[in-house]
Amino acid sequence: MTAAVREAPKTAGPPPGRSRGSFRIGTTALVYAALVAILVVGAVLVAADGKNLFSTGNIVDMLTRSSLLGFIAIGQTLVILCRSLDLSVGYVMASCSLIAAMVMNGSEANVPLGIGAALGAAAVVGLVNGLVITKLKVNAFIATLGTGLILKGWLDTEFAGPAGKVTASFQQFGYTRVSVVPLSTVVMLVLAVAGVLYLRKTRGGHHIYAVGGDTDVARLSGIRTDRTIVTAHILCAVAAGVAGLLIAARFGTGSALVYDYGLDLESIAAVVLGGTYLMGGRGGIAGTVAGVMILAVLDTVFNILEVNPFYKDVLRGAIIVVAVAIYARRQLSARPSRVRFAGGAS
Amino acid sequence: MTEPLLEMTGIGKSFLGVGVLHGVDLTVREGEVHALVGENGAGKSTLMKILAGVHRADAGTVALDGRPVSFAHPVEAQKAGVSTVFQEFNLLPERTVAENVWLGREPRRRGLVDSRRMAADTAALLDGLGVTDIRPSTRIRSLSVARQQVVEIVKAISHDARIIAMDEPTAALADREVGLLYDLVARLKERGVAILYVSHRLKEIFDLADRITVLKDGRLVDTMDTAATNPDELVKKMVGRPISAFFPDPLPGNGTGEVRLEIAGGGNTQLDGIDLTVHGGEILGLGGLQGSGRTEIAHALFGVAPFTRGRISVDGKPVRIRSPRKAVGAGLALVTEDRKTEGLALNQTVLANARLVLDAVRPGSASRRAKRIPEILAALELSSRGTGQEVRYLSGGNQQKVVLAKWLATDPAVIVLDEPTRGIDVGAKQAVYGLMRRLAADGVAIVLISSELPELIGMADRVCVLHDGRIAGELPGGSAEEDVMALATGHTPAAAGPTTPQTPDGAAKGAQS
Amino acid sequence: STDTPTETPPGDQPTQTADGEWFVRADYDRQLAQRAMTPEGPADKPYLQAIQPEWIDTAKFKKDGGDATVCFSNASISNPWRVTGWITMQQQVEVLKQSGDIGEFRVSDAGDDDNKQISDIQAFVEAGDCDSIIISPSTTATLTPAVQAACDSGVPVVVFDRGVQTDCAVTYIHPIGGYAFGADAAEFLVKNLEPGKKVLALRILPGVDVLENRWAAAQEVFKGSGIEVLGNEFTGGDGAKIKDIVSQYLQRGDVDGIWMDAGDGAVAALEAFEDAGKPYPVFSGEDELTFMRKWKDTGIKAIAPVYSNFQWRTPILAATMILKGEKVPSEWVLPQSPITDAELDDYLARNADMPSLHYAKFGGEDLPGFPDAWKDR
Amino acid sequence: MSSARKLADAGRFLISGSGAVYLVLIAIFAIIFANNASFFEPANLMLFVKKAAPLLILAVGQYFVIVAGEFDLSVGSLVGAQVVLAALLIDGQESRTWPVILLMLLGGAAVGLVNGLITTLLKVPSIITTLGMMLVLFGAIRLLTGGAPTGALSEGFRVFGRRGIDDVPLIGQLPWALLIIVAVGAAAVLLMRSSFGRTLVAVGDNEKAAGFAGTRVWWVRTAAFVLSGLSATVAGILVGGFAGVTSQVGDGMEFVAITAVVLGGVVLGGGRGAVLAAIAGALTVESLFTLFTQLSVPSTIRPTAQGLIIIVAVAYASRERSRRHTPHPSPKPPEPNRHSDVALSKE
Ligand SMILES: Nc1ncnc2c1ncn2[C@@H]1O[C@H](COP(=O)(O)OP(=O)(O)OP(=O)(O)O)[C@@H](O)[C@H]1O
Ligand SMILES: Nc1ncnc2c1ncn2[C@@H]1O[C@H](COP(=O)(O)OP(=O)(O)OP(=O)(O)O)[C@@H](O)[C@H]1O
Ligand SMILES: O[C@@H]1[C@@H](O)[C@H](O)OC[C@H]1O
Ligand SMILES: [Mg+2]
Ligand SMILES: [Mg+2]
Repeated sequence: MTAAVREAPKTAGPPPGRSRGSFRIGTTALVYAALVAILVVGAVLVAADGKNLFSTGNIVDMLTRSSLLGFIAIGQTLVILCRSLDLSVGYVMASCSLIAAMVMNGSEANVPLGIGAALGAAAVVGLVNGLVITKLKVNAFIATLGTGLILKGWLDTEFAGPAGKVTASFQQFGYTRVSVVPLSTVVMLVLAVAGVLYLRKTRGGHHIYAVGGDTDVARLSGIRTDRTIVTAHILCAVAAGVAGLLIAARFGTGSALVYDYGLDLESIAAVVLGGTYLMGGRGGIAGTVAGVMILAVLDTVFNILEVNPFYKDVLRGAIIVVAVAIYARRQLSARPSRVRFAGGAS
Repeated sequence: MTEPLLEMTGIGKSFLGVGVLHGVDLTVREGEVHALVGENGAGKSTLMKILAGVHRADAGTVALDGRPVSFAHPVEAQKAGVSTVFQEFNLLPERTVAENVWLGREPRRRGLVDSRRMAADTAALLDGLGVTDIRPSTRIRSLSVARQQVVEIVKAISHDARIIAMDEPTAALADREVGLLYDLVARLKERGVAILYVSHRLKEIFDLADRITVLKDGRLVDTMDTAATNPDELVKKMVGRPISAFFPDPLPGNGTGEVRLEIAGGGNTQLDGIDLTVHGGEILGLGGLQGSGRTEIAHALFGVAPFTRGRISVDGKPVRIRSPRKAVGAGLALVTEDRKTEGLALNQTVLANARLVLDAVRPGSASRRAKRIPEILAALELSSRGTGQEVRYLSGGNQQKVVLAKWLATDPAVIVLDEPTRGIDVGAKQAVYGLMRRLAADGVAIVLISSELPELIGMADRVCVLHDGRIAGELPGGSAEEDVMALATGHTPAAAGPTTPQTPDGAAKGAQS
Repeated sequence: STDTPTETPPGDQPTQTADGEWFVRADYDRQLAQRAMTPEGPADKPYLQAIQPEWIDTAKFKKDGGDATVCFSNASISNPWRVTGWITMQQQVEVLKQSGDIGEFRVSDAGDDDNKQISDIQAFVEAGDCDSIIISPSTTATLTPAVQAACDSGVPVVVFDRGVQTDCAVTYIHPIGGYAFGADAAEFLVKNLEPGKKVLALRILPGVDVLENRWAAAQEVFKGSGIEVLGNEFTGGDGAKIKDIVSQYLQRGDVDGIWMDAGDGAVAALEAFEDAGKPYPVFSGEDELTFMRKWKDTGIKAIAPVYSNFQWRTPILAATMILKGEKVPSEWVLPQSPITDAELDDYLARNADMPSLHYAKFGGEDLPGFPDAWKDR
Repeated sequence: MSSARKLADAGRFLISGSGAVYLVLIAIFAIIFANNASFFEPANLMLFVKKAAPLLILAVGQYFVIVAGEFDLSVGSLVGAQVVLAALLIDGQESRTWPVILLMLLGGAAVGLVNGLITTLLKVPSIITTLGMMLVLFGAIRLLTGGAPTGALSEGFRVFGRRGIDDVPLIGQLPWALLIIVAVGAAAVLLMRSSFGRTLVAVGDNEKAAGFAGTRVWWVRTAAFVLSGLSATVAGILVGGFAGVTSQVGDGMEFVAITAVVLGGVVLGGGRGAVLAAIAGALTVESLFTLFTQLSVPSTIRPTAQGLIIIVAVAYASRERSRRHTPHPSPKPPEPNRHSDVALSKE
């Protein structure tokens, strides 16, 4: 109750139970601490099972699992930072895998075209999402759910199964490794770094934080808030498109059914696990990458320990909540920073 | 006499068909401080927002240097040299000072944001204004209200503004900190910058303004030289009727009944050794600088950040107040410092807000008790389109009346008013003062927290002054402002020299929270 | 380094014609013919029988000393059919552990996520200590590269249920197939309904090849039979959707027959008739018990096409045979025959204490765990 | 002429933002009618009610949570878990019907309580809390049943979703589902008029102000989640009754419910919207699904139509809303006019 009163109202302003210290560094550090903790615990459990979590195979496994979600979560971070969200990513991913595979249709010559077509299509969906949200003033949750459904109908109608065929060279994207690091992970990390730079070093990036922090302030400062949100959604969709390319590379073909993988909600979970504030304006991609890794590590550990698939769901759900609760705890305990007199009765 | 820099003529504006401005004329000259005054809802902010390009006027023209202009967006206005410090804060709490100042105009090198230069330029601006203790890399949310106000102004001048419009820049500041603003205004004048200054504080207006324009009900009443007028005349023009005595005299029955609120040795992380007693029918004033802990006392008393030491008793009964709910139960009421974030559910109706406490704490009898609300609102002379109107459409003063009604509906034994007249007009202030007297007459114990010394001294029977979380001393009502300031700044009354609010160093000290 | 499969999958997809239609005449004809053939193998062990087997030598995979590490990449256990089969498989494993043939049985479940299953398979290959890899692919085309990679690693690979587009696996185990399933159902309806009668098709979801084949075959059978197909609706197997859709068709006229591509939710469909006070339709479901019991109670005219659930035993047995160097069929086609009125009572008796959503032809009666393992799963 | 004015008012309300949902609803029913008048025969309507009932109930629960400024993504799995659990525990035995129903209600309340406490006391965003709960319930129930539902519901249990009072003049059968909706709907409306309802909305609008006014914000929000959990339970009882047990029961219902509530003009983020409108939203969604089957729209393309309609309807509503709050009504408000919303929302 008391805590509730301390909280800021959801209109503008700082988030509930914020600390007065510098947030982003703090939390990102915490997220990586959590990642390390989970790695350690996982390694111990795996060792107890007579196996090695850090065997080449398992490292490759962890990294591979992280890249697909990674692409989507990086994009999701951008939209969440400007107080939006995207539930259509799964459908975008599916569509792009199909478009890429069909345009390539097995011929090396068409690879660039295939990639371009897929990402172009993704950008268009992102544009539509952005415009529906900004111009038609439809809440992002509904808007992206809607565009997702629209794509689903198209996919179900047009593709009663996998379609198209990528080339041998393109499949490298899904299978090549630089020692233990899969190419897809390298690309994911490159995208992450690019994202971090975008947020830190470009006006567009700064404006994303402004719009997420307080749209009115941003607008009064001459920021084209609509354009910022639209851009974020385009980038998010394109990131999902890259995920679609990875799917195509892994499958050798495009598949509609991948929209059922639940990456929409999982990516949001990853972003929040990464310490980004759901109401926008605070957080970043560095944290998201850690959030993604946490989920990937869990996946691999569960796999090695052959945890019952249903038990997996229970654990994943519980761990996500607990982790986020821990961040929140920490933020609460961090206030008020100003202490004049030692507390406690006397 | 310099020729007008800004000329607004025949400005008209209506919202939803309701006229808010009617043919208002306003001229501002280079290097002058031009005060814009009027009651709540007179149209001051609207006029400023038209100048700033937030609203577009329905009628009339705006001319800069004789050239007609029409700003479609604040940024256009800024490019033309017109900057505005809006009534509401326009900073991003999660971003740094520099990022806020240059928001939307981040300097770039080879396409990328040049953080270093951003910081340097900000530092330069701060120096230029003699502000020494704000770092460009500080996050806004860790700054006190006063410093945030300074950042707002730095942001405004960073556009090389020729006109800076300030809408109630001191509303959130304690008198002590106003000095810092006075200083800024002086420096800007030197640079030949014209300042359009909206305030409800007559003292400031007469301290700062060269000329004063009075609005009433969206119409121009008069524009006059400050030298040629005086507070009484000004108030008369604003309110349209003479204000007999600004602070109403105590009513029969005011004064001291038996003790209703007693705090003994109250303390927590922000406060220590707080001893207070308030009698029925008495108004106890709490003075002090920004950050001195007045709001903390209110919060502690109300269970938001409870006392961890000491005892509280209401009407002789010891009470343990761990939450606002308990506080209300114990017969306390708190009119919070910040209407919008702590006082009102802006999307709800006047009635819904007015009965919120009843609904929250006395669900059983809420509907019955709520029947009194219309008459309470009437007594407060609320002007709204009925109790069904959403409160966010009301002007500041009227919103405050809704907050008051909400608490009066609970018949409190003790009512704590934290900055009750912040940003409301003389008319509304009078209403609030009158109300306080009537409540006192009914035997309610009142604690008044105010940063406006005249108000504090004029209304309180006793004034307790806080300094850094402790009670520095107590003074009788009607004491001299100097004595209060002395205690507030830590001097003893004896040693209290002429600490006038204006001194920058004093200001710096005063703002240390 | 790279994990890329040596040869990329063939573009043309056996189960799917170029234009994305799920009908390949040759496969269709073969499957329909196979229904009539008598399989080789022990009569009392359908899970060891094989239709038109082409026995291949597996000597090169021979591994002495038993205690083999068998790795199984499962698409999912996300529907009752797979849950039942999975239990049967585990029971079979127990037997072979007792006999010392299998030392460790390593499993990863992809939860219907093709990409995850590819990683799972890669992980097995990376681990390098699997003596044999069994794969139940989630989707035919998409899993092909991963299966290829598994084959390339040199361990014997066994694929079952849904197929892949490479024959690199030592053996591909499956019942006759989706065409047969769909045809059994459709033919029954055609036989029991005069021309002009109306049939409603209820389907789970689009894009799953085994299911698409079933529908493709049905269309082929209905074609020119004079049966009018009122429509085909995707229900996700959700009873509420099924009941609502059927009810609405009933509002607008009679429905004389129901065709389903999988039994899940058959009962809900029948209830729609009851609640609408309409006579029961001629019905084709699956050998799932709630349906079969309802069938018994109501005495409707029905058939239970079967997608032999006992196939889940075979891969384990096949894997051990291969590791013993015994011959196995390169494509192991298991028998698949629908349950008819005549056999209904028999199968209900045999599964008397089995729970709902259990599959009658699970073929585990002779396993030690029977009946408890299936009864309280 | 007062009746004429009433009519005009009704018209104005319908084209207003909050009326949009009713407009869509009427339109859909009109098309259904034109296409198949027999749909409006009492028996068929009653059947529609039975089908729609669960979502309507779910929408009521989701409304409480949304108007308080939160989300409940766990209701879909909760419905599923409840039905499957009921089958497991009842196992076809009539005598167990009522005890199990009681147990389900307790369970639903408990789930809501956990959601609420984690969200309010541990400060976990409700999207995450309830997403976690969704996963936990999904897995837990399958762990319990070994992957696929076992047991069976009793006839007595299924009565509520499937049967009704027979031989009622005119309509023939009066479904229990209908009575339950009416009861729940009425209760919800009264609740929203009560002090609790008012504080609930206030909390959604400005929790800080509500807190200063003495509201136990954590408790009010938690109560909203409990109500959501209970309504999911009732929804479960109705679905299970209507169609029996299948392993997919409840799948994706959470999104449909949220969509329905938003269609009803309830604002995500809290503080605005009426519970009746939320119910109307749910009715709209269900009638839309019916429309698709009636027009025999190919199953695969339905999501596309659904998506388009949702977006258009919500866009229309929000356009009308911002219109009523924007000083200068103009189809495409220029930049500055949107500021006046700014000025307002802050003033
Ligand atoms: N965006 C708006 N939409 C509708 N009415 C508005 C809007 N902005 C202001 N008003 C109304 O216009 C009138 C003038 O408001 P304004 O804020 O200009 O008064 P003010 O002089 O600044 O009052 P205060 O001293 O309280 O700030 C008030 O009645 C207010 O309710
Ligand atoms: N540096 C700080 N750290 C923690 N909380 C602070 C800080 N500065 C202000 N606050 C909080 O902000 C609110 C404003 O109160 P403040 O500190 O200004 O004391 P005050 O005497 O009430 O001053 P004023 O009444 O002029 O605002 C209080 O609730 C206080 O707890
Ligand atoms: O998993 C599939 C199952 O759902 C269906 O019923 O039969 C074929 C299987 O491949
Ligand atoms: Mg104003
Ligand atoms: Mg204060």
